[in-house]
Amino acid sequence: MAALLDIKGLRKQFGGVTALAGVDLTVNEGEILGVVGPNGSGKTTLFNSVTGVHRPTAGTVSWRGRDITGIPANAVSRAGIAYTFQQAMAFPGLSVFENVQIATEHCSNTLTNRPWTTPASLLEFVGLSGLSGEKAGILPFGRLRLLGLALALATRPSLILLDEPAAGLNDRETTTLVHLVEQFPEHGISVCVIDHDMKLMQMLCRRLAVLDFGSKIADGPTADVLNDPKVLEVYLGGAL
Amino acid sequence: MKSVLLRGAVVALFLGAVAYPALAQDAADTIKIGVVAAESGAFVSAGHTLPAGVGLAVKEINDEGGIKVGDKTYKLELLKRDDRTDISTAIAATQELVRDEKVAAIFGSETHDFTLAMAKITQPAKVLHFAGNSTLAKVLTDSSVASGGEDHYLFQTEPQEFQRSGSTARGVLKLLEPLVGHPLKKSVLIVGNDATGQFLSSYYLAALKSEGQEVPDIIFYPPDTTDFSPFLTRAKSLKPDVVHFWYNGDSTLTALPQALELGVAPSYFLFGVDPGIWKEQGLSADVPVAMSCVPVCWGESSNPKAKAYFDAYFAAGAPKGVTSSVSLLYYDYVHFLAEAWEKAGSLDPDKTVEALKTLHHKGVVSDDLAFNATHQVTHATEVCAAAPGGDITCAMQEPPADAPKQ
Amino acid sequence: MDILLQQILNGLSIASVITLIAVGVTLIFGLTGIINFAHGEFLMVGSIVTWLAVANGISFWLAILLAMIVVAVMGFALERGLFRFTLERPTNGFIVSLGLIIVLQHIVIFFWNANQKSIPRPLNTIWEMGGVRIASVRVMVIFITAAVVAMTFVAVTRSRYGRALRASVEDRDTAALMGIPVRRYITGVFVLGSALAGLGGGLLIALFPITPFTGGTMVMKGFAVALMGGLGNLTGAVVAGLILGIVEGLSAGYGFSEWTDAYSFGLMILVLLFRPNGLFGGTSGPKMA
Amino acid sequence: MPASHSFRSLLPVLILLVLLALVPLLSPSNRFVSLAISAGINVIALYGLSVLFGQTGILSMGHAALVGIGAYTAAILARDFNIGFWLSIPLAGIMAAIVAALIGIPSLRVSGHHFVIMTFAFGQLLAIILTNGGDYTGAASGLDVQQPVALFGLSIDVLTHYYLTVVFFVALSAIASWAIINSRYGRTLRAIRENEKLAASLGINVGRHKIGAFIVSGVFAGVSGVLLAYFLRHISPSQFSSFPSIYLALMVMIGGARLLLGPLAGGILVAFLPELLNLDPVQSRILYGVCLIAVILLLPNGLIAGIIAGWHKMFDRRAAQPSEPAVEREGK
Repeated sequence: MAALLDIKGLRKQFGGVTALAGVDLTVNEGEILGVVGPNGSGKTTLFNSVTGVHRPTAGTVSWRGRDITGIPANAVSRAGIAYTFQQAMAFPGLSVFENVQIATEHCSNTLTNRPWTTPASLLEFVGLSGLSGEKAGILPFGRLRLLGLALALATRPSLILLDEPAAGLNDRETTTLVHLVEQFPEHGISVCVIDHDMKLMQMLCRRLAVLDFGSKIADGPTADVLNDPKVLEVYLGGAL
Repeated sequence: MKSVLLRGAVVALFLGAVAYPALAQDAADTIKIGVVAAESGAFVSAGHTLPAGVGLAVKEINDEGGIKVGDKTYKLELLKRDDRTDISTAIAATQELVRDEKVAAIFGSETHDFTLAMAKITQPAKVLHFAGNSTLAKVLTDSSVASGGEDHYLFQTEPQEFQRSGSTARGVLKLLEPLVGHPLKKSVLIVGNDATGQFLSSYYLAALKSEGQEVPDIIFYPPDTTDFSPFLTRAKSLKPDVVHFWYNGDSTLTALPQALELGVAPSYFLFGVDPGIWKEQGLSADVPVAMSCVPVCWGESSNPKAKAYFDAYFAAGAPKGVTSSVSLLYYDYVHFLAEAWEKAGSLDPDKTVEALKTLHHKGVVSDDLAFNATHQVTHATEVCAAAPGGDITCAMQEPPADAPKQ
Repeated sequence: MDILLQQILNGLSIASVITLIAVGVTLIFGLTGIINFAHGEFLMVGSIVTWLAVANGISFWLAILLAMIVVAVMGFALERGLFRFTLERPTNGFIVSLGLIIVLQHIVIFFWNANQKSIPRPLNTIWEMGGVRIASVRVMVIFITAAVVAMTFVAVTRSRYGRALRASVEDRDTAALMGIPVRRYITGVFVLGSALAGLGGGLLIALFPITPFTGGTMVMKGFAVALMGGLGNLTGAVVAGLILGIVEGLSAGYGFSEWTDAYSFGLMILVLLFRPNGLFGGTSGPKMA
Repeated sequence: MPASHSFRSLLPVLILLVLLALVPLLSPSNRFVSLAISAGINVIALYGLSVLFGQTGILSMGHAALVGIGAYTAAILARDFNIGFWLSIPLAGIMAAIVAALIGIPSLRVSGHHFVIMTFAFGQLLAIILTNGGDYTGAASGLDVQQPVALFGLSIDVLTHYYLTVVFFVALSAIASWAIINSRYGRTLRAIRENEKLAASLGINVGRHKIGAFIVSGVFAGVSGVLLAYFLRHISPSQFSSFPSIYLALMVMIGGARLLLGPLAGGILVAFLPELLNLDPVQSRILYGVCLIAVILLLPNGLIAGIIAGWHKMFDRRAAQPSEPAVEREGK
């Protein structure tokens, strides 16, 4: 499988603080990769440096072989990488339908083999059809997350980066989320998820990368990584 | 669909209610005269003098039984419209007076560009239009005032600028020289940078030079300046004998104390500041200060009739201000117009214009008010001078015969 | 040489007047989130009260105190009566303040006409050092401004209230959660800003004659300085005030005098372009949309 | 969004405009028609401001300066190139759009109040440039516009004919504004207003669209400037400096910047409110200020949203706010 996203030696400095100390990571086509690590390990900074929210201090990010290091956020989305934000975001003053409509109107790639291309089908897929007329601002937190997912999908991405997608969701909502995300690879959408909810990551990801203080300490099949002594020592403070 | 139609209809009704129909038909034998001026908004200090001056004249004429035109006697009806220091309101008021009320004459407004916009309405409608903006000279040319021209019915109630500037410059220098004690050779102008300031200073500069003055600099300041010290220091660096402040009375009175503070020059000239204000506000200066008023001073005047006029003017309730004398630019010309109607024996605009151009009217400002070929008045200018710490002497200055070579 | 020195001194004196206005603006604008374009009219009311007091024989210093109290009370009434309802939507506060401009100007015209008003100068001595002259009344204004800015600086940055205040602007809800009586602080700062406007008005009429419309033009420079320095940032207001004052002094003195205002507006655009949140960074002020 | 649904939001405006066009039949006073023309000219500029502030969320206090650019372009074209009314409309629109783009560029770095005071500075700078522009710009005394206005031989200079021309352009602006609001472009602008970061993450080039919004607002302002120049026949710098811009911002807000009827309502209210209060000039200005304060405190979302909300209550339909995008209430 060709490497879809290839990150090499990515560094990010905020003043004196080193958030990322040279991380290498690849995401392959059709894969669901998990990135875990304790709070402050640089997970979100990794995402932000790829998606153009921050400019990386050093290192390269290439997408299907093309160097996209530091390109602006809207160019990243046009290249086919979609992402949701840690704090679920939407266009609060606009109706749910209009939120998704805007996202579908700005997808520039002409990939037609994507299932959810119309706002109605997207809302149907994430289960928000009933609220399409409501203002997005009044949605409860869980539904706001689902709307964020719908917005990301609406840009017909080839890779979707999910930043703590299950944060703030109850168990029932988490299972529906997992059920949705599992279908992505069948429709040509690779996934990379950040979270520290190990139960969720075990259900969802076949491969795990672990970050600690801005550098990658493990990368491999989920079962092996979870038994890796280094990971256990750093992450779980002792045997599982 | 129904509710949508209803919604549109209600809003339209609100609009319809505002379109009140034209006023009731006026009484048989009255002539309507309109005044458009700023009675509110930023120009109210200059604007309020217009309705006050015209109102006084109209009252006097009606008290004397009105005017006899042909075989009928008419009373004058004054219609005052506030332009709220906004050009759209001034235009609307003019349209109303010209087309709805069908006034015979319009006086106003105090602002240069309002007057020009108003003239575009009054002139095609053959309505006589009197305004005291000196900058009207730019549009009043031989061709524009000829019959059929675009300003045939427009009259400027101020002297041609070269005349006023000429007589003012001569008066200022003549009055200040004895008080200062040495000949005055170098002058500096400090002028507000707006339409009137730019226009007046170009003529006054020529007038000073023709009086033999060396004028190293004209310093323009933004119209609403309050702190003049940088401009004044710049003037001081040129070591002038006289600093001439033009034209807005309020700005000049703001600048003078700062000039005295910095000791800029051995003498000053304040255009548009009335000795009445000088005394009212208890102003004093350690150096001679000359003043001139547009057209005659109300505080201290060598013109006997001025005192009687201003007593009546202030008695009618107008506040004593720097611009109170501007009312005379309108008061005299209501009487002038009345006399023209009586002489022409008809209210026909063209006949009235001919009468106005031939008449010599005995007014307050001068016993021989007359319009020249380009519809501008010629009369002397009054210049006063206050010696340090005290008495003010005023004198009328005759204008130069012709414009100094440009 | 003395002319240059004089121009710098002029610039300093202009700076003190603008800074005094900017301090009131940066407090209200930056720390309460209320957009009060009528701050200039608060100044003018301060001048009118001083003028009325002095005209009735009250000493200048008492008159200034009276002006501060009257404008503070007016500020309190207007904040409680009007601006309290526009905290949720600051742009409505902007409209209320536009209405206030017209109302305050024309009330003053209604009672005391639109003519220029002035008071005899409280201090008349003029000091001269080698061709450079400065009026004692201007030095007085510079010192009072410096004192006022220092006191407000301590009150806003060093004291408990000041920190709580800045917190409440950053995030009103969180501040309320932490037990900060946000509503009372906003009223408090608005009244303090109004009192400063009263003082500014009193000092203004000591320097120049004023008309009911003087406030409007002066306050725009105050807004410019408050924003250039950084909203709610007092050091910023002082430094930006100094820069604007000196630039205005020198440009009027040496540049093309009719372009004086153009220099200060041009300077402001440049500063904001390179320091989008003001020289010293301040709060982003009330929300816009 | 079904097309017929969004068309419904245009209907009230069209009906109102037809009624406005019929007003001359009521033989209103010339004062009324003159004020209506001035109001209409403002409304055209306000539709530009509603795209910039209502849709994109960028407030500008320099909009009257753009109207000034339009007016001066028309006056200079007429004076130097003998180009008449109709041809100077597109040209003035383009000129104003170019200057608007220049004013817009700083908005990419500076936002909120800092940007507002910057546009305020641009407005003042323009007035100073025109005042010191010498004979070319007519310096402080301004420029005359001599060209007559005619359409198919019919002179437009008659007041009611000019009024109908202004109503035509107001209709054009309303329809253009409606088309923008309900288009993909309008949705993009609203996305930027609501959440710039999220909009960028969906592929929207935020910078380019902000400048685009300025350019659109400039076109409206330029056209409004031409109509103003040919109505007043004499223009000067003081008509386009800071306070006229502040008043345009006031009108668009008090009417309701995000609603199609907002600019129309704001322009009419601010123009005709003083007419209803004819006491002594100073007292009526005091009352006018009080009324402005009362309107915005009683109807915080602006006149139109207030009328619509009141309307629903009066007909006690379900008071939930209507869902058509064009008639949404102003969110936080």
